[in-house]
Amino acid sequence: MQKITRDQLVEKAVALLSDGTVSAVLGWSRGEFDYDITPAVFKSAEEVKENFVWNDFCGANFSKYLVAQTGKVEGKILVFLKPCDTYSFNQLLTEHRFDREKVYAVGIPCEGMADIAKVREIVGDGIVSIEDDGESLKVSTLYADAPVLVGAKDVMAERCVNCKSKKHVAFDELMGEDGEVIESARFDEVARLEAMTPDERFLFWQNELSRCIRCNACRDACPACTCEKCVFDNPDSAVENKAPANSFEEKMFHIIRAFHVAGRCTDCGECSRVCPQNIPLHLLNRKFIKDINEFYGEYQAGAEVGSRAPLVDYTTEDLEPGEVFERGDQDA
Amino acid sequence: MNKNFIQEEILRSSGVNPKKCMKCGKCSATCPAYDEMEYHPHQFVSMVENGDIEPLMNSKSLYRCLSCFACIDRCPRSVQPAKLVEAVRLAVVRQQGKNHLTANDIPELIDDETPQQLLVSAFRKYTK
Amino acid sequence: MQRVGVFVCWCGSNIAGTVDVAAVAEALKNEPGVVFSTDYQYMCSQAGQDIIKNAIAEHNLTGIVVCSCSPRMHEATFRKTAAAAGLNPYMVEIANIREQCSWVHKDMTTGTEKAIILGKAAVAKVNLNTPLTPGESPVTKRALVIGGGIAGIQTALDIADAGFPVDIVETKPTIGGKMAQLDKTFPTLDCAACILTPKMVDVAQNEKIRIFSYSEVEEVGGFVGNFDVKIKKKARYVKEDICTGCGACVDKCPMKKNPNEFNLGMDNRPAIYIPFAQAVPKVATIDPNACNMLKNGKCGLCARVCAAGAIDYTQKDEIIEEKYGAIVVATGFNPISMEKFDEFAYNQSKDVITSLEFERLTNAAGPTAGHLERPSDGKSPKTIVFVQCVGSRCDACSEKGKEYCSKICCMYTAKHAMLTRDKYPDTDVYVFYIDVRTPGKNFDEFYRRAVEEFGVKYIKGMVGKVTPEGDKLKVQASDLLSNKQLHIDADLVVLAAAIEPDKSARPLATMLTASMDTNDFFTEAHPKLRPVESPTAGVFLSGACQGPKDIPETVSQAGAAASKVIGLLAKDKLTGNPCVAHSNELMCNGCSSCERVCPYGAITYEDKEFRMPNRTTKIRRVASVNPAVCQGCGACTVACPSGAMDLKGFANSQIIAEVDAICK
Amino acid sequence: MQVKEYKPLIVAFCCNWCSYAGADLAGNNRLNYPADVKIIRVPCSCRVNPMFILRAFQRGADGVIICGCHPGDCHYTSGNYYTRRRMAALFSMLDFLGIEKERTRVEWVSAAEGAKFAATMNEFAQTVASLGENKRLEDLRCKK
Amino acid sequence: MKVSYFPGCTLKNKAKDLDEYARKSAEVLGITLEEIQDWQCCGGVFTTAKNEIATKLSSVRALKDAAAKEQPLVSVCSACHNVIKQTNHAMQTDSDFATKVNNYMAEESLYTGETQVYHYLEMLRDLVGFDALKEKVVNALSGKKIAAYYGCLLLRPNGVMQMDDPENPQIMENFIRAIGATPVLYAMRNECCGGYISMESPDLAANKSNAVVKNAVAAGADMIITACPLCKYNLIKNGAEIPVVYFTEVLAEALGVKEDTNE
Repeated sequence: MQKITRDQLVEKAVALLSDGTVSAVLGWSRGEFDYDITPAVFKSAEEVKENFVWNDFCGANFSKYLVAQTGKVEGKILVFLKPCDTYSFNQLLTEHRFDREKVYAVGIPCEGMADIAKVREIVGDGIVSIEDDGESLKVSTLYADAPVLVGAKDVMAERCVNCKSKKHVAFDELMGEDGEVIESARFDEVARLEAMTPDERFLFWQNELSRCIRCNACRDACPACTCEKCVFDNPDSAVENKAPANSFEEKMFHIIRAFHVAGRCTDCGECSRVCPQNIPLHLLNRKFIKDINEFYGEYQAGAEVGSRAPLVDYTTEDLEPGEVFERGDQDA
Repeated sequence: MNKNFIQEEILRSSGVNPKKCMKCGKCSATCPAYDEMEYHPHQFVSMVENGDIEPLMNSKSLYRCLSCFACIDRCPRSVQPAKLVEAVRLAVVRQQGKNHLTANDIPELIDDETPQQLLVSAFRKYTK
Repeated sequence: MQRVGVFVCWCGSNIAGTVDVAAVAEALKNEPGVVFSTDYQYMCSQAGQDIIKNAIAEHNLTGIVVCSCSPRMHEATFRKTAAAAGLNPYMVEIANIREQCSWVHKDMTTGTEKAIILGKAAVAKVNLNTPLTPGESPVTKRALVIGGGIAGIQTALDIADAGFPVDIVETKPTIGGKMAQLDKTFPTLDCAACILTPKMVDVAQNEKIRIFSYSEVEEVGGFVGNFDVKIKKKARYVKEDICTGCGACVDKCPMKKNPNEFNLGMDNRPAIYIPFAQAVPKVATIDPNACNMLKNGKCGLCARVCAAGAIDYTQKDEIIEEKYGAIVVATGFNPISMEKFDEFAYNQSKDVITSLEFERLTNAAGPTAGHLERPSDGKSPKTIVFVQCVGSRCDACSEKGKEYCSKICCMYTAKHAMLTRDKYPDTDVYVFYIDVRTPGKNFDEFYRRAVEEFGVKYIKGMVGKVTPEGDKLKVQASDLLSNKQLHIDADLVVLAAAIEPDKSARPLATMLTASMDTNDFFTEAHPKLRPVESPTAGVFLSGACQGPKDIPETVSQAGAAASKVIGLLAKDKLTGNPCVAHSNELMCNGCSSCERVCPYGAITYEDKEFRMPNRTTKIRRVASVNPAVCQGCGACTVACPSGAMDLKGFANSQIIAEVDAICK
Repeated sequence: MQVKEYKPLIVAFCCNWCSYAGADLAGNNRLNYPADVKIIRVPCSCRVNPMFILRAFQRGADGVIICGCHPGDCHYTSGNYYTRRRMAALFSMLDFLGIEKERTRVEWVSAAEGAKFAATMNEFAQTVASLGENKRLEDLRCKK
Repeated sequence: MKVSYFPGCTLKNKAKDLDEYARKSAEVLGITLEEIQDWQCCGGVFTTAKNEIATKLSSVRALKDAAAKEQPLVSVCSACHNVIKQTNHAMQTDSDFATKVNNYMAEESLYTGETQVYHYLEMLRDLVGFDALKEKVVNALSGKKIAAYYGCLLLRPNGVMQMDDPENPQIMENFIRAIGATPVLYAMRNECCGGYISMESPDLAANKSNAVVKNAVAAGADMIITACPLCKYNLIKNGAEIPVVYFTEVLAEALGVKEDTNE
């Protein structure tokens, strides 16, 4: 269902490697399963030709990998950025997390990525292989006699259904056509929760967050969580906490994590994508984004390099913390 | 009609906040129709602010505003007095039978050169 | 593990009346680290302090908790006590069991329980205290004053008077500023030049003061006590030390028709010029945009007539680097442009002028030698209309003027009106006002004299339109009190233009990391209690750069700024507050979040090389806090997502220990 | 079995320059407020890390209040403006997670407002008491 | 290029020449004025009241028509331009008003102020360019001292009209320069001629118009140009001692198409 093909991307990567523009390529490679795509660094044209993967499961946002990889690679590194990735890319530049000169960014269009959980909901467990079949995915499972055809649109990840932008805000080169910022319905779910009673909300989150196993996947995939050392790993922080001991701990972890990325989170949705427990973590980030938009004016992290994140900014006319709820009461 | 109701209605339909006025009088200083008016632009502002609207509604001053918008542009406080005059005028002409000009009056008032624009404008300002 | 001593004060019955002090001392004995605990009637007394000192020695105490009155009362006392006994003063914590316990609670049980908890929190905190030493930094005993108007002049003179060297940087070829352009000063009507020029001469002759005229501040580095400043001395093509200011070159220069800035373009000056007779330094300057020699190498007349041989067409801009202990900003103000207010026909008629232009027109050294003449035809005006508040007090959305009151206009307009009536009694003088604001010593009396003795016609209302027609200015205005629209045929219209900070202030504020308000006035460290200090340590404010001000106010603020500078320069070393932020560079991401919230510009970044596994290294950008500049608010610690930034004396771990102790 | 009267535990973070001094003034004027309020001194309200607040709840606090200088009066010029934004966002998030919004508050108390300090604490303690024990954010391990 | 064109009632009757000159001149300048189909009266005066809806609908229809063609909307008459531009601004900025209008019109597509509204003078300045206009001039009006009379409606309220500095406008003066004549500056050029008050209070209108003409004459003008039929009427009716003509007339003259028009 992607408009751009693997062959085009491989051709581009090989060309840039061969003419010396870049000395490495950050791309997707096959993991254990067809839907289990893993980021990889390719150092040669041969590696690219052999192992580079591009399909509906290539959701990984590579911006974050630049922080580590730009320090490791001699010369430039090629990175393929989907529109949503470019926002993270800019945000990391704003925070001086990597050297722009060491990156050759190629913007690529994205038609939305698939969510394996949604595929499973339709075909069940035991997926053996998935083939892209144009508008649909052909899924073979251990338990079904014949492959099942699944509509690509039907299994599109939530973050892609509610895609906020098809526009690339950063790139050295663009493949395919650039899109526009989209008026998405991404805050609807937040609004739905806001409309609930506190008791209902508490139950909702208790149910969601209690599933957390503190695997830290959300943190490790998040392009805003690039700290050299996370406070939760730091014995001097007094909140060091490697694994949850009870229901409070993961709540604290997720609140603090969301707070730490508030104003910096580009809403790329990686946290929810990688969560093995399918916790809708992105809703916490979106709550902050929605609040910030409503309290302090529209702000999209990463839309511009160098913009000042709302929580490290202020005006003398800002609303009071108490007024936050008065607004809410009026709405209700 | 209730005095407060009219005041509110006028403030709402005009979108003007008379409290912003610092009583400098530049609106009246700039007004081309000043001498024809019983109540002047700055008085519209303060009288509406005070809810003293009845005299304004009965005054011919309503029909002397030329909609030249000079008071709007020159007001240092962005009060927009012309919008208040307009709102009070509408509050009057929207009442039954309160048209200030009727078609019957026209023939006497025009000449061969009168542009259509004049008739349209006058009707817009003087009638419902 | 610390060895903590706990000292519970009775404060007579102030504490002991509601808190069982012995029980508190007893309960705290069992807290971790506590090796000694006692109570006494008055801990702050000499005897009480001796108990502490002895206990430190006897029990080898490494930390002290005093349960007593507010730390705002006696924290300093007990720190000194500890220091006297050889303990680091920052190993002392106070549990406030008087103001926040015994005085607000009534019964003994409640009071005692709470006192114990507060004590526990203090013990938990002191267990994590580390000895802190205030940073010391040397002080460069030289001050920089930016701006050579009356504010800068007064500040420099006062600092020099205390024996410290001062440099003045002035962008114009001469010091003197706006005051040099004024005619008389309110409310005493003494002539501005008569009181200003002696001060200018004092500056020139003062051995402690150097003047960098025709110069600009290019770069500021460093911090309080240790600023490194680069000053660009623009080429004036005249050797300053040789020029005698005789003026022969000025007379001979053939390029005579250049607008004279000093007279606001109302007359002309040659390409080589001395702004005015009493200029300091009295040195000629060549305008490179007007000089034929500099533009196309033809002329050289001034060099030929200069007996001293001071002309140097090859002169280049020069960069001077100097160290300073303190910087005073005195960049002053300008009237705003009247471009957007053409209902007053400023751009259409030469006879519509600003008040500053009026000053020049009435100044004996001005373009008309002090005779009040219309700029258009030189006739003496018979009817003059003054318009107040042009561009002041505007609504924020009007996009035309300033929101604030410019403060000085009411008084100078009264002065202009009065002086005109005094000198030309047959002139009709109208002043259109919105409010007449005259708070100040002898100010309202002055304004009343203008009305009562001199017959100035004050009209409550505003001018709406000025129409130049023939040789008249038709003024259409409102008279609100008689409810009339007035039509006055005037000969001269004078606009009291709003004033705004000089355009150089904004880039300067960036260089100094000093904060500004939305109008580009410098912000003071505290609006009431620290009005002449910028929040940035070592940067002080003098004059209208901080807000609209008249001369008396400017001079008093200039003196105040000078005294603050003297207080700073008198120190050999600056002792900082040791409770400052510091960044753990191993954890710092270099993301700049902390820098953005720091009100003092105390945080800078550097690229540092770090060892990585397998003998590799990596260069990372990390924050470092200048302890001399940091004031210890802690805003950065919360902005820092990685927790690399922490605050000494109020560390994350210490506050969390208090929370834990309280919530146990 | 003895029924223990429920007393809410309230942690108040007070900035050193205004609110802590305001609390001292309340003391000087002998203005009563519940002993359940325990004050922690911080240099500025902007020193209060959301972690401190969550930690307090975790360890059993029933309410957390942050007091700072009035906006515009911050000793450090802008600290409380950051507090205002951070806490507006944080409290809204806690509410989003179903934590009763009445348990958290920011109040500006100047050094002259001893009476306001006492009144605020009385009122806040009462509000929190009416909500009952904090059950939604506590760490059960820490409860004895 | 093609633009949508809203002539307005007067241009079809008493001010036919204003219209004709405008069309001929535009042709020379490479601009096709496509008259809006079935346009209706602009409304004459913009009613500033937020709750006045019906009288603004015809403007919205014209705007919508241009939007459908993705063309800018150009008008010549100052009054039409003022009403259309203010209506468009209200559609852009007052969502309450826009919603009511859209509900009232009950059409499939919504309109929220997308159309770019130009006065003919703005079209000359921004779409043609005064330099390009200058090149097309065949009959430079050199030696003519022309006073531009803006009146009220082109410039005010400036927050909406955004044509030029409302107190010191230059657009007509630059236009005069472009056609080879000399502009005459005078302060009354942005003051009111009396407008529709000439219906009820001819004395006041005379008063206002005279002040304008007198000021222009004192400044040395030998001709006044205007974009407004009502201004022209008031100035002439009250005995202007110098000719008062539409700016399109001198434009057509300079471009050498004035005579064709009269045929």
